[in-house]
Amino acid sequence: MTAVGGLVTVMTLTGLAVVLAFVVPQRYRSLASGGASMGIGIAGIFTGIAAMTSVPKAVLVIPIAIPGGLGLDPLLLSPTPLGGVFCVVVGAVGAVAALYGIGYAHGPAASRSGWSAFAVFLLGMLIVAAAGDVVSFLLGWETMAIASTVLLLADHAVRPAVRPAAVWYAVMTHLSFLSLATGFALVASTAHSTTFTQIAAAHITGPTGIAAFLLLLVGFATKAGLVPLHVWLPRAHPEAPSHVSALMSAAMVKLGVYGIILLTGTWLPDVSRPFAILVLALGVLSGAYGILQASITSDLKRLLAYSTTENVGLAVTAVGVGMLLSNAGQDAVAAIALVAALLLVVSHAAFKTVLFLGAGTILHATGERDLDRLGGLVRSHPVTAWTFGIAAMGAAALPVTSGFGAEWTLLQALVHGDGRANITLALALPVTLGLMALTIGLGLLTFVKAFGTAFLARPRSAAAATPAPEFTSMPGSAAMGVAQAIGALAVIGLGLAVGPVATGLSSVLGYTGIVTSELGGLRLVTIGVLDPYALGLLALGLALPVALLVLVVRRRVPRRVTDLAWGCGGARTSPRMEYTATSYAEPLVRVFGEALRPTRSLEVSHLAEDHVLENRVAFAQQVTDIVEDRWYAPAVGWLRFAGDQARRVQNGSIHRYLGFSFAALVVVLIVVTLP
Amino acid sequence: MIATLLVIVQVVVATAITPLLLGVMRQVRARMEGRVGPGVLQPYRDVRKLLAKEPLRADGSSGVLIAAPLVLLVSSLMVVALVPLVTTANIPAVPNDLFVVVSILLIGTVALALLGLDAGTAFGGMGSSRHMMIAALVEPTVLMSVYALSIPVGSSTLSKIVVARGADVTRVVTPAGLLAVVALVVVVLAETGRLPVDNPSTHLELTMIHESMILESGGRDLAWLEVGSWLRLTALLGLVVNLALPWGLADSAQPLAVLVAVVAFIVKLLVAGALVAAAEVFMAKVRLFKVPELLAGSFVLAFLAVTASYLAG
Amino acid sequence: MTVFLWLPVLVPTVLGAIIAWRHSDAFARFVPLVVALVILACGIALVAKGQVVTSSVLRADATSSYVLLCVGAVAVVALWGGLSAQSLDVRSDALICAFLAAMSLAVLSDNLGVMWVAIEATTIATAFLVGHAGTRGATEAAWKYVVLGSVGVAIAFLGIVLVYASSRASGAPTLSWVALTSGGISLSPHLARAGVALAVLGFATKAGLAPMHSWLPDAHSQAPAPVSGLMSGVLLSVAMYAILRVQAVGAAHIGVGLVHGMLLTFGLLSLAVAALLTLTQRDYKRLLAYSSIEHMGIIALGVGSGTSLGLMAALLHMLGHGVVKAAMFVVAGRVLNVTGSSRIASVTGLLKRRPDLGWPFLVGSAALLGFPPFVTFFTEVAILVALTETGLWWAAGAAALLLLVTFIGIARQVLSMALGAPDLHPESGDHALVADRPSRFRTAPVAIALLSGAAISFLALVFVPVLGAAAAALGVSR
Amino acid sequence: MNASLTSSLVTTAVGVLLLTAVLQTWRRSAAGSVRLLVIQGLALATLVAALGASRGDVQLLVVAGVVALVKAGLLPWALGRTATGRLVERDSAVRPAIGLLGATVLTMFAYAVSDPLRGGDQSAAARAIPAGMALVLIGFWILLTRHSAVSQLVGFVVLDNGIAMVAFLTSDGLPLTVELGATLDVLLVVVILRTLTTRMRNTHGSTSVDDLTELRD
Repeated sequence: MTAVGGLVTVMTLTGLAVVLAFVVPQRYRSLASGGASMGIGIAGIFTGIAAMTSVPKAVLVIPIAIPGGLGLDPLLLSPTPLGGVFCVVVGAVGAVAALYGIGYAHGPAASRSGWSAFAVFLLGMLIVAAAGDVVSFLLGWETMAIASTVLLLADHAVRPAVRPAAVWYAVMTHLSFLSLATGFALVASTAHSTTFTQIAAAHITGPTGIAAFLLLLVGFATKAGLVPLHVWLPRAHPEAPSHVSALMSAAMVKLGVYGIILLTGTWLPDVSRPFAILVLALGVLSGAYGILQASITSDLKRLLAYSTTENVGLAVTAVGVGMLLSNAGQDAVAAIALVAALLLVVSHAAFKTVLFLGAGTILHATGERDLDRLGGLVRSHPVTAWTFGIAAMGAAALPVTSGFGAEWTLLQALVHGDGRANITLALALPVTLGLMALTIGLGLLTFVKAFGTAFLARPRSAAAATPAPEFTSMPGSAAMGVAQAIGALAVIGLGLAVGPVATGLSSVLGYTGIVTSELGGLRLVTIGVLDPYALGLLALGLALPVALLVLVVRRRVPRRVTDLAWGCGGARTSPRMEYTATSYAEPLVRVFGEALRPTRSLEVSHLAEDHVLENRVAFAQQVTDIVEDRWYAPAVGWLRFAGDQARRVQNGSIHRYLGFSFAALVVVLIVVTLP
Repeated sequence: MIATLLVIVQVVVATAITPLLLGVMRQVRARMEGRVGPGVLQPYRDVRKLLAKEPLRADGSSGVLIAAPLVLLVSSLMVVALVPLVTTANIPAVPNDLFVVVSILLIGTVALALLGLDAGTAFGGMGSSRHMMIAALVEPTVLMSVYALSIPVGSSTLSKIVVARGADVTRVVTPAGLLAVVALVVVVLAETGRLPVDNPSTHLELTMIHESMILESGGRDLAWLEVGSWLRLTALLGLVVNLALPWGLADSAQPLAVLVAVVAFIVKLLVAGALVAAAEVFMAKVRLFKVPELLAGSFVLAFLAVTASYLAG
Repeated sequence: MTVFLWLPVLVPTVLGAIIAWRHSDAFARFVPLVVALVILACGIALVAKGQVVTSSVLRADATSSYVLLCVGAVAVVALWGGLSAQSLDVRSDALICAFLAAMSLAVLSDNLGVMWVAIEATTIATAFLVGHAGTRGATEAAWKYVVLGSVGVAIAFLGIVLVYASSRASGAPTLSWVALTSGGISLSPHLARAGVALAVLGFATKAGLAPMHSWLPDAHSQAPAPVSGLMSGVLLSVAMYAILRVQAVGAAHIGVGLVHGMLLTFGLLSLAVAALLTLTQRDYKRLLAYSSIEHMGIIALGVGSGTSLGLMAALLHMLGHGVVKAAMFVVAGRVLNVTGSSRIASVTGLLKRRPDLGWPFLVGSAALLGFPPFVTFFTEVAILVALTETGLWWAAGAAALLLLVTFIGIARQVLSMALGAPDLHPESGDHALVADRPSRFRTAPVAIALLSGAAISFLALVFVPVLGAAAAALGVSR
Repeated sequence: MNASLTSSLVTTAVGVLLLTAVLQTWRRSAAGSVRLLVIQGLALATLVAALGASRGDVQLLVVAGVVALVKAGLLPWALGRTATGRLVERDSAVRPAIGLLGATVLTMFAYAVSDPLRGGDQSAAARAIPAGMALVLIGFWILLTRHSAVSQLVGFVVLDNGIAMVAFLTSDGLPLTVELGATLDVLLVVVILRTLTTRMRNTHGSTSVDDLTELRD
């Protein structure tokens, strides 16, 4: 399949999915439309692979109603190899999410509009990844914005929180669009063309270039959910249906990274050079801040949303490191950093899909996404527990999952950057490494907490104690499990195949310093080797004697099951005695109190007859997003104030209105008489 | 092949010596506190006793109860195999890359933390939470200090670092090298649950970290946990010792060299263990929320080591 | 061909006169729609013909044919959608006919004076339509509309007088647009400058550009839905068309700097007014009115950019905005019918309670906010590009910022109306909610409008030559 | 008719127009303003007639007749019917002194901005252009400062008289069709506003535009 054929297939299937969503009766709608959506995803994968491998550039031209040749050319879809990577990511995530959705989607998410929007959402993302010019890029960008907003609205009638989430999401998305549109307008009018090849060929510099760079960076950073533009993520992801959250988090935000890579590497490389530190800082701070917020939240989907900020932050960190190193002339290491960025993108797509799907299953089974009210699901939901666990390992970057290989590559790039002759590098690299290490450490804690409190221990609420079964006789029930399993296999598979994957990605970027080692591992020439298979063999070799020992001992001393845990004498009392997700994070809230600024309240009410004896002590602690409180809340207040003040303009007095016209007349008369 | 052989020797020696190390440390401490002490071989007897005892499994706990101790044990064995203790040779496909070693250590950490959460007891959760917090906060120091050590060598492979330090004495005493090693010592104490971060011999529930996570384990489960944790101590302490005194390690399979290396390692390790134990006598466990200060301090040391390597090197 | 020139003016006049005279209700209801269809057909015919057609004072070139098509299309949507059970009375139907006739005349006349008369006639025709409800609010709105509109248009008249006076210098004074823009005539520069500026200022009042916009929210919110749709969808555009004509005169004699500067200023001011006043808006019909101000501001910016790209995008935006806005007013009118209140706070859960109203409302809002695949998306991008192309990056930046604020306002209000559980306001008469189920015949125009708002974007084969010719007719070529 | 007579007639008419406009800013009662409007209309008609006579332009003389009929007859009559109906409201937003001062300033402003418009033409007609502009601005001023609906109408008519004056002085009026159309439009606007005034009295109980503040944000 050529890339053009793939794109045409994608569009056809999108149309089919929409039509099916409208004509197929409710009972089979998810199957029909979801199946077509899977087809879109698979076609997207093929498109991407074709784009990554095909030498002649595929071009699909779609005319629009505004005449071309005036600085606004017709829509041009011509995926580059790099765009192909993102096509594959979007397609794969989309296919898995659609498969899951066949079983999961219910209520409004399975309505006509729900499935239509899902298909259109996929189409929009693929258009972005395949766009060859400004207008089609923006077209895809806004298509995915509107479609994802519709999807986000699914549960609006059930949960009032959906509306503010949707407003935040829509506004931040529009901020992203408008800054992109303005930035692109600047670039396009300087290059006298809207096609990306012409823009790249124009070698734009100067103040226009800087302004365009900053605008585009803001646009992409917003979509990528980087701090301080991340505020929509922790609101939108929890409220969307889970397969949609997966799609948003694992695929959509990646397009922000795609944009940043294109911006710094292809469109405005000369301008972005001095801003390497800015990009790096955005990435590093997003990583640390995102994971810190994730580690202390107890809402599972909010946790995953903040973790998305973290992971995208790491990918952008890699881009920033690559820029810095390339500025310093260390191109070989810079290439490794950029490959690490792509690896991080791919691996995050894999594990975050599974995590959100797992969260969806939990939500489906218990109606809860608050970790403080979950627990013990490993017994009723083994498949979800396994897949979620594997994905959590990926998120925590433990060997030999996908996340591990990616972060290892980035760390290698960091420590092999030579800061001896370059004061910027000498300071930036260690700081980056330190914050990144903190990020990794907190990530570990976060996912231990998420997995441990959701799946292990005892149920902390009635809903968690009696969850809906994992598999039912409903058609499509198996689809959820299969989708999660495919995702989990991908997490492991990407970890094991890190060599070929990294080699493929580096060839996309045109680098040669990364090869596949003899055993199929990843070799960074002159730097080091990471061989998951050999590591696995070593582990097996060491596990073998242990296993033998276990077998011997087990035969001699059998295990006894008791109905009581010890717990230092605290026998099986109420599950309220258990550590919850909130208590798990309590030490962190204390340690990072300065950065998190939790609000605490302590209410003590005394007995009526004796004011010394306490009747009831209520303690409440809340951690809000400090960026939101400090930056966004005042902005919202200011806007509201401005809106209120502006109402004076329209106060109903006809004299005031006439006064406006009169003033305009006087001004125009004066202007006219001026020479 | 030779390298593999050497690694096997290293694993066997280290595993065999580990209970002795603990025994020595406890005995030193007992004597300095004026107690008789159980003797240096007590840990061997403990392990044997635990293996013979019946393990319990509380209703409601999951497979983690059984799997986690084994995962900890295997991960610790892997660390022992990867870190240059007796030999600087390593299996070509699995170089003892620092980042790989750290992430394998983390697998053990995670296994322990999940074990703590598994039974759903208050103390298990508490221990798990604190354990993970310390692990998270230690992470920057670990990576930073070895980053500092890797800069002069241009590689994050531990054996290369040790070899390079051994080849050039001046490297050992550079400010950067010293700062990094001191930082690493703090890290090791935190990672292995020694004073002043955790008290391995405490029985006060509220101060426990490591102990509270393994409360529900008994019999062989507990044996795996104990051995696994001890092996971590051996590996990390051995690594620090070899970084500080990078001599005597075998890089070939000559029987004499290997013998010398084994003896040198045992001596260095036991002495270091005794020193740590002696130091612990004079120390109190710090409050949990003072631990971050300690770790921040060690992070600063490591950071200075890095910048010193760049700017002064 | 000249028949297509006369039909749009004569048919509404004659039919309007007939129904005003006969007072027969059954017949009258459908007359405005028939008239609209005639105008649309003539517009299509003229556009398809693609040549300049002249007859007496009437003249259709590419620009006027295109705008006539816009008038017809929007009128069809608004009037078809407005054929509700609570139809307007016969007098109103006659006035709508007069209104359409006046707009057709304004678009098709070659003479600036006649154009002015026709535009002033639109005020006269719509005055009682705005005040139709007879309530305090309606009377107030009508008063403000007529006073502010007439004063504004009077200023435009002054401008036209001055332009006419300036043409005396050439010996044969004329108001013919063709004569004024042809190279053969010379205008005295000072008078022409003042005349053009005042004419633009005056017509800008009618086009709803800030700071002369004040009548617009009142009038649009008080008029019956189809009339609001017509006013918002095309009356503003017709006024903008007048500005385009005057601008072309200016371009031919005194340069474009003054007019473009005015349009940029008005455009940005309009965006600012719309942005700030949508933020705390409490009435959804006013919200739509402010959105019209916003879109006229965008069009003004497109024209003010001075590039052919900007001009074509502005022309296309007129059509896209007009059709969608007419549909939106129709929907808003139905919402008002079923809820009995135009307060945003009193409408919730529209998607659940009345999906047949909620979805069009949401989709239409998306179109107004400039989401693809609606044509507004492409035109807004094109106008931003056009602005930066001529170095007006500051205007592009300010416009983007103001568009964001407008987005915040509109998105918040629209979502608060559309979303939510259906039973939040049980007291607000649920019986009314099921009473008015419009037939498929009356929901069709909204769907058609929204679909065509999207389809226009990709009808390159149709619109590229038309827009090119329209821009060329205004003297702006590639 | 000789040139000097034309010139003096034109000058006198212009003077009368300006004077009545200024007086209108001074008068408090709407009824008085309407009476002044009759004088203004007659002056305008005189001006047109003088111009027409001097050029021997019959068409212009017809226009003069129409102007006299509409501006001095129909419009004041339509306004007066409303004005006489129980209308003795104090309706100026500013004190008469300020109103007069404003008119003075606007007249000066009109002269300042109109001067370049003349482009060096020194004829009596051309020199009268600023007066026309002044009338426009004063009309606007009346609209701005008056509370009663009728006074606002008066302001609108003054403004329109100003425009007509500029039209006649600069170019002997517009083409007849346009001129008639424009006159008709203005007449209709005034009729509509008068109807609205009646309706306003019914709905609001007064004809003060200050009561029209229900529609606001």
